[in-house]
Amino acid sequence: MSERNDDFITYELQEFKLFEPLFRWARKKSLWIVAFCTGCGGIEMPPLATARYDFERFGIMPNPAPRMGDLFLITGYVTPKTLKRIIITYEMMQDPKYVMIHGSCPINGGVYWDSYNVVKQFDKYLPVDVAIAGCMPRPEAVMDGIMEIMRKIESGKADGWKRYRDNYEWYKKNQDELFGEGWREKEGKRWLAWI
Amino acid sequence: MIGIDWKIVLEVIGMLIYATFMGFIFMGIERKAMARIQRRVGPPLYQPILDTLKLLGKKESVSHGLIYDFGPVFALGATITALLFIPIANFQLFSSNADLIVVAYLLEVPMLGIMLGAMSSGNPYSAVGVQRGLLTMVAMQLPYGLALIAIVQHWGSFKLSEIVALQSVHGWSITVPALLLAFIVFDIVFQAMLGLEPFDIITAPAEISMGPMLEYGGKHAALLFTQHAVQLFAETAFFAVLFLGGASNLIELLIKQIAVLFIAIFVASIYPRFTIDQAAKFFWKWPTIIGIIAVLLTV
Amino acid sequence: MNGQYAALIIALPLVSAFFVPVIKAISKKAVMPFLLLVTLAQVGIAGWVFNEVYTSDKPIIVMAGGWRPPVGINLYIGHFAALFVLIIAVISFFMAYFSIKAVKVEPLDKYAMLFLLLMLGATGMIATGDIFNLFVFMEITAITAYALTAYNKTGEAAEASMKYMILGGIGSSFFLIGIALIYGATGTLNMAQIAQLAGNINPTVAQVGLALLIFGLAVEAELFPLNAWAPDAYQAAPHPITVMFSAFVVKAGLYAAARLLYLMQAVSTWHSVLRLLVIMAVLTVVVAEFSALRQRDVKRMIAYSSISQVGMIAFALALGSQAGVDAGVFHMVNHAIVKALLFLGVGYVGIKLGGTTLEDFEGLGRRMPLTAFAITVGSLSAVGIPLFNIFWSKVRIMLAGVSAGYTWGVALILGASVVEAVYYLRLIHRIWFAGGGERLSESFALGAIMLFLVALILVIGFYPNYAWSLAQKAGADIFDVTRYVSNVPLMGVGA
Amino acid sequence: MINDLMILIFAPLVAGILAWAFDVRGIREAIGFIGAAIPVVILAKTYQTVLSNSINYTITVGGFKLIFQLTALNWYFAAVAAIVGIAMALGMISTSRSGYEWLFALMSYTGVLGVFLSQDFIGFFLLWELMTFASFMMVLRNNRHESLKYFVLSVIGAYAMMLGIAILYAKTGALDFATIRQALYMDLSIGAISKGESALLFVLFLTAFGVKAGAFPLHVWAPGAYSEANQSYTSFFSGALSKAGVYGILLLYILMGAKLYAEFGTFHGHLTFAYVIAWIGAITVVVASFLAVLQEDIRKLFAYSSVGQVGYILLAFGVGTSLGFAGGLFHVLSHAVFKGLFWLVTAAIILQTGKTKFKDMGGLAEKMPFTFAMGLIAVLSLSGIPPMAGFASKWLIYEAAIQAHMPLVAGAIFLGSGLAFAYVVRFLYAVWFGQRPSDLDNVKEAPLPLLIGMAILAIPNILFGVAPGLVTEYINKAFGSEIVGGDYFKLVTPTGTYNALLVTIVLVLGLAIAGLVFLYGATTRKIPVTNTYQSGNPVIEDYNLSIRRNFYKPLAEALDFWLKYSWDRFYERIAGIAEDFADTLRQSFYNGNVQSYSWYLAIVLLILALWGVL
Amino acid sequence: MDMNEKPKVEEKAEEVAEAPRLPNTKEGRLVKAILEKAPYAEGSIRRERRVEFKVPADRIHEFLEVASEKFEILIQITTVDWLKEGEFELVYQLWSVSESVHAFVRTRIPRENAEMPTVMDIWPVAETYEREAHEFFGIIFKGNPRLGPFILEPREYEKHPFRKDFNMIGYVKMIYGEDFDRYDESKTNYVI
Repeated sequence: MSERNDDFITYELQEFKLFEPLFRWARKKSLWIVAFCTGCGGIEMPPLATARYDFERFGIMPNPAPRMGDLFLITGYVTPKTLKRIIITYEMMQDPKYVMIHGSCPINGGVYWDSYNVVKQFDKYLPVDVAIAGCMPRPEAVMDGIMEIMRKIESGKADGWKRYRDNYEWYKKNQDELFGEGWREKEGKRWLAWI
Repeated sequence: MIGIDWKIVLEVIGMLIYATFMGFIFMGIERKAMARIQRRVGPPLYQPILDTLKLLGKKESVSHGLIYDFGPVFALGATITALLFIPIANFQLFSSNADLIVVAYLLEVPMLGIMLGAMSSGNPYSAVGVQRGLLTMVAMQLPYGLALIAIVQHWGSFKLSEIVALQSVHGWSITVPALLLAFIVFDIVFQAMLGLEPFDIITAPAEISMGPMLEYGGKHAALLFTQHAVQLFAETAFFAVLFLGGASNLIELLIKQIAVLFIAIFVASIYPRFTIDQAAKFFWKWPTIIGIIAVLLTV
Repeated sequence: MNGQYAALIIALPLVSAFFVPVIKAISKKAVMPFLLLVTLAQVGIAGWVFNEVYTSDKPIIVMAGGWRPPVGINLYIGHFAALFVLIIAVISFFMAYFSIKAVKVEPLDKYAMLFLLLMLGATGMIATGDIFNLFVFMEITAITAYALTAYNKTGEAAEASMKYMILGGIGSSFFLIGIALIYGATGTLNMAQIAQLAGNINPTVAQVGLALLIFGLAVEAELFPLNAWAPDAYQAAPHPITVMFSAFVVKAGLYAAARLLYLMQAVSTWHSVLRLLVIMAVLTVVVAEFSALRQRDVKRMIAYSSISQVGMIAFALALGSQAGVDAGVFHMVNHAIVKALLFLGVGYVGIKLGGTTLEDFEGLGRRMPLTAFAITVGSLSAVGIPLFNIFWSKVRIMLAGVSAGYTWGVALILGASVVEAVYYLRLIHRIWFAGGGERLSESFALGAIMLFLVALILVIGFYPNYAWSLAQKAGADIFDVTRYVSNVPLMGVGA
Repeated sequence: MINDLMILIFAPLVAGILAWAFDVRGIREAIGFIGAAIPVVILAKTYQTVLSNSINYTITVGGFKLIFQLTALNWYFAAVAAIVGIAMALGMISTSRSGYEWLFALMSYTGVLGVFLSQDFIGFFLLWELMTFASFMMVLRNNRHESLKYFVLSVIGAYAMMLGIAILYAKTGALDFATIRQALYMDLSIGAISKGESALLFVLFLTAFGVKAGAFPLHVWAPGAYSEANQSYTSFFSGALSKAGVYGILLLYILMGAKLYAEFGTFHGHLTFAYVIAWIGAITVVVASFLAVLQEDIRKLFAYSSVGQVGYILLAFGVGTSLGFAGGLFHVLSHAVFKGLFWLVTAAIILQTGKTKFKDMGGLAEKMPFTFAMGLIAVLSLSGIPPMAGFASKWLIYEAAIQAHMPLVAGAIFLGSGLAFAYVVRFLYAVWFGQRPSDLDNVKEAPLPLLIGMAILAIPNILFGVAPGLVTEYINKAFGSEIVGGDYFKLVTPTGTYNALLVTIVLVLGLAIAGLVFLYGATTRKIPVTNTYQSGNPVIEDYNLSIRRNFYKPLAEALDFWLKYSWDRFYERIAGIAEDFADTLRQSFYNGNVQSYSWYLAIVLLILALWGVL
Repeated sequence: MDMNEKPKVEEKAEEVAEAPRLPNTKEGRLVKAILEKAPYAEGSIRRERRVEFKVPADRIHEFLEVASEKFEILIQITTVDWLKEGEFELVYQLWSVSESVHAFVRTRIPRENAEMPTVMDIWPVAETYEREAHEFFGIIFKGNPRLGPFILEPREYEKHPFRKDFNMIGYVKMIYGEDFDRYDESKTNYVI
């Protein structure tokens, strides 16, 4: 299964010459969050949607489908089991996609620095655009992070997805090193008994 | 063959652009009103246009096969057709060539387009979404039909333009008591057609993550959003034409459409979601009984 | 003058029946071929008589000993009699050949003698013009029938023939009392003269006399309460004899009843007797059909079906209208052919596979295709499927029935024939689509007979005009009593 | 003596017998096809003459005068049967296994043509029985129970008709339609037929035609019979044979219409007897559609669906107005065409995959593209999507029903068409889309003759969809009065218009616009079915990604109150009771001891004696 | 998973004295009733609605059957790894719906190839807890059909990571390699 998955790398992207500035403005003003809350930060996101902070003002809408979403929030410690799901969902998202990690755990393992079950450095496996420090940053910090993402999109620097495509081998090597070769097939078979 | 007279072609193109734009604005109003009810600031009115542009601007596009692409295209095409057969304000467009039943059926057809695409995506969540969408449509068919029959029997004609003319002479349909009942029934059915709150089991975000539209991304989702916009405009116009006596000019039609929209929004922001068999049982209980009464009164 | 040769149809079987012991003395094996020869001759004579009657369109009157009626006994071979004598002869010829194959039980000469006497009795009942002579021939038929039923020497056969004997005996004795009453009232035994004098007999005597006559013949003609002996007799008798029973023995009884019924038209309470007969006929059809529904033995099932079809003929004849009688006669002809084919087929299967239960018929289509095809065509036509012969007569009967005002009767008969369709088609499914087996060899001659009967069915089915015209003439012969009376040269004694 | 009509009617039968005789694979297909093609040729030849006057042909058989007549009306029905017949023949070329099937398929073809053309009751009854028997033999081969259920019900219907014919014969003394019609018309004044008798006649004929058309209480045989027979024959079975029942109802109107009107008057402005037929049709539509939605077997689904669609035609005739007849006749054509197409598609699927249950099918769209395209056309037509023939006829029926102030009946049609939409999409999903089971990977496209058959049935779907005027103009000629106005592409009724061509053009334009928007975006990349979002779980080939079993479970739960009652079980119980009664009757009467037999004789003598005295 | 993993060591000594004079509260009566039926066990009342029992390892199954009449629900099977005493301490936490009392039933089993009879026959839910205990501590429950791999990654099968003697740091260094070495402070003297 894993080798078939690489064709999204070889597929050449669509370059909109004429409407690029318009699309960039639209991408900035309408970020859809893929509702994939890992770790303890998931509970931090709903306050953003409430009346006090209301990220919908900026056109941000939580959207459960990865195909439509473009902002991927990693909101807490990432275990290898969850990382597999994150990688698969990330690859399903369509291209100008951005990753934002909350809290210190994805950055450097944080509190679980010595645990066998927590990924120490998220950035090795998936490209990260914005990282927000703090052991679960407050909503204001998250809003600031979102502002940061918007500024990066505006200036064109939010190129996490480009980095993932360019050096996909490196990322793939790290992933296979952690999970072992052809881990998608093995994982699928493992859960077959449960379905 | 009808000679291509340029007046109609211009009118059609103008109407399409106007309808799409106003459709997006209606979706914006819908989201803004819901936000304001929850005391939130809410997105700008043109937010749906932004969303659609963003989706259209995606650099990558994925497809599960020919029918997966054909689904949204067919849905948008059918909705545009339905729109062009409704007499909008003073523009006659093609409404002289088709009557109530044809338009009612054309408004049903986009459902098939979406279902076609969703089914061919091979995702169980979208299959459950398709199943619920169809059951809702089946459930609402009887009251929907009864409401339409009540109108036709009262005004005695199927042609929409004729109904509008009669209403302008004898006053709006809702002034007639029997048709008021039909208005209520049609309003409940309208809620299900748009997939708003009490009956949004089709795209139940929490349960099956966007239902049928789960596998749609990039330009396919953009197509579906434009289809939803045009459908919103077409259905509100249809509602206005049937019950609120159509409009002589666009602004009057716009006011009526927004009034209808607000009824739907207020109902949507209050009610929790029906499960699918509750929805079916509900539709076959109260709306059908009211519909039968309305129909018997007008015969 | 040549009319006198017609008497041969009675004389030939009688004489040859008594020659059988002589032939046996010469050589045991010659008995059956002799039987075959006699029946062949009978067919020739009957064919000549049929041709004679239908071309000259006048009945042949044969006076016994030159005495003119009402003193002498006369044979009245009208259109009906000519037709049916030919049918009896042909079927007896076929059965004679079938007996060579089917009957293995030892005293073959006894069998041959009884066979000929049975044929004689039936022919006589149909041809006679004198009621006492009718009684004599009826007795001959009945007694040979009792004997032949018991011929297989099994316990079941003995019990069946005992039942047949008791019921037959009671029936024929009351028939004799009837004749006595009629003879006492009219002073004559000749049917034509009775028809003339029927008007002025004292009504109650005529009524009771007619009723007893019909009752006697009804036992022979298997009407509802009286046909309890029939299913056992059909099943127990050897296969060729069952064919003869259902093909013409029962029909002779029916014909006699119809003839007497229509002779006594002038009797005042005639219509009430008719209504009673109609009720009994409808009940026969319904009860027989329902009893056949869950039969395990195919031969008994077809026996029940034959009883119900005979009931339908009785219903038609008892309607009291020309259309009814024509339909009844047409159905008689069709039924004779179809039941002959069916019983022949089932009998042949019984011999080849040693039993006629439903299990034996499993996958017959592969084992004995020709017989299976014959049985399928037979049962399809018995059900009344269009392109076969019984369809036309059934339609005629229904139309006549309703025109005569018996709508409820027709409705019941139609309901019963739905039941008939069910069990026949179950049989067909079992034959063709269930089970299998290797192919057995089938005798060529029997196959030819079966194919001839199948061809006959299909011809009448596809183009029934000729058969219908025959039936109409025969029907007129029974119904039109005035013409019957005018044909018989009475001496005018004691008018 | 040999004239067109005789060839038209008996050619298929002769061909059938020949095909059964020469039971060699190549020859019998050719003979069978020729047999099915002859009627089409003759009908095409006689089209011109039929419009002006009628062709007659009479033969006397067994004392009955059988009259066959080809007028504009029964030319229409015969043409519908011919189209479906030729498609069936093509289908049978690839799916039939023995001469047996050719014989009885063509025999039923003769039966149907004869029924449509005959002008007297005996010919009508003879060919009706022949048709029933032939179709029964087709089903008997595969399943005894279903075929017996079918045969018993249709024989009860046929014998009810026989009783009706006999009563009419007794009352009017005639058998051919013209004189009966005349006699019944004059009978209005004389009153020879009482109210009770005409009610009895109406009920008898209604049962007879109701069984064949599969009306509500008598529809029980349809699912079993349609699914057990050879599938390409079922396209003819449900396409043309059910039309015989509907033609009968039309006949009822022609013969006894005036009499029934005089006897039963009107109810709320509709003819009472017509109102009864309309409601039977409406109930059939709703019940059959609900049952069709809940089916698990592809054949059963289409069986119930065709019962429902014939319910539409009954309903249209029940409306009683001339527009109702026009709608009904149009729906006869469109139903025959799209239902025939559906059955041929099913035949192709079953032939290639060998599966009949929805749960083992799926993802066949890539493997059988042409069959899928034909299936899609049939789906669009059945669910009544505007550019298709199905919509035009359904639109006419709506107009008629609502115009004749039958609101609840029109409501039933709405519900019926919604349900039709649901079960048709269920078929699409379960068979064509979704994940393909591993054992269906080497499925090939259907054989050529079957494909041609499907194409033949698909063309009229589109042709009469875009230009419904062709059919309505012919129907106007058949009825002689201008019922549905408008030219070839536009239907105009007193209260509504439907311009089919314009709708098609605008739909194409809309698709073009949407296509433009679609092409503007990034070029699409095809991905396998396992690349779907299962909340991040890795999906491998042997996950079951599609819901093919009980797709409409919630609807079944919502309806469980109604699903408890089934007419099928009710009839089975009656059959059981009848059989037990028969057995007890036999035991009680033929109980084998001579004493009771002689008692019976004594009883009869007693009756005779009493009779004498009374 | 292991909520109250470390009971206070010092509290164990004085418990024996308190056994005879149980207060006449609801919990007291409950413990007295169970102790009569199971003399080999010792029961005490920690506080209102909290009761404790200590049961020798071999009689645990019998005791639990006795306790199951009163205590209908098995909430959790917790394992404590006393490395120094070389023993596992299994704590069966029961909840009585009728009296709404929470009971802790403690047993001690030796650490090497620890064996325990399964309690699935009393409470079927025990299967999950026993699998978890087996996966993380390596205790073999006789009679539990599905003891195999449960929720850990394939890499950690049969490694029983929660045992005190499991070399966590070495294992993590082996998996995450260089990005784990980014920290320099030594691990020995940290106190959580």
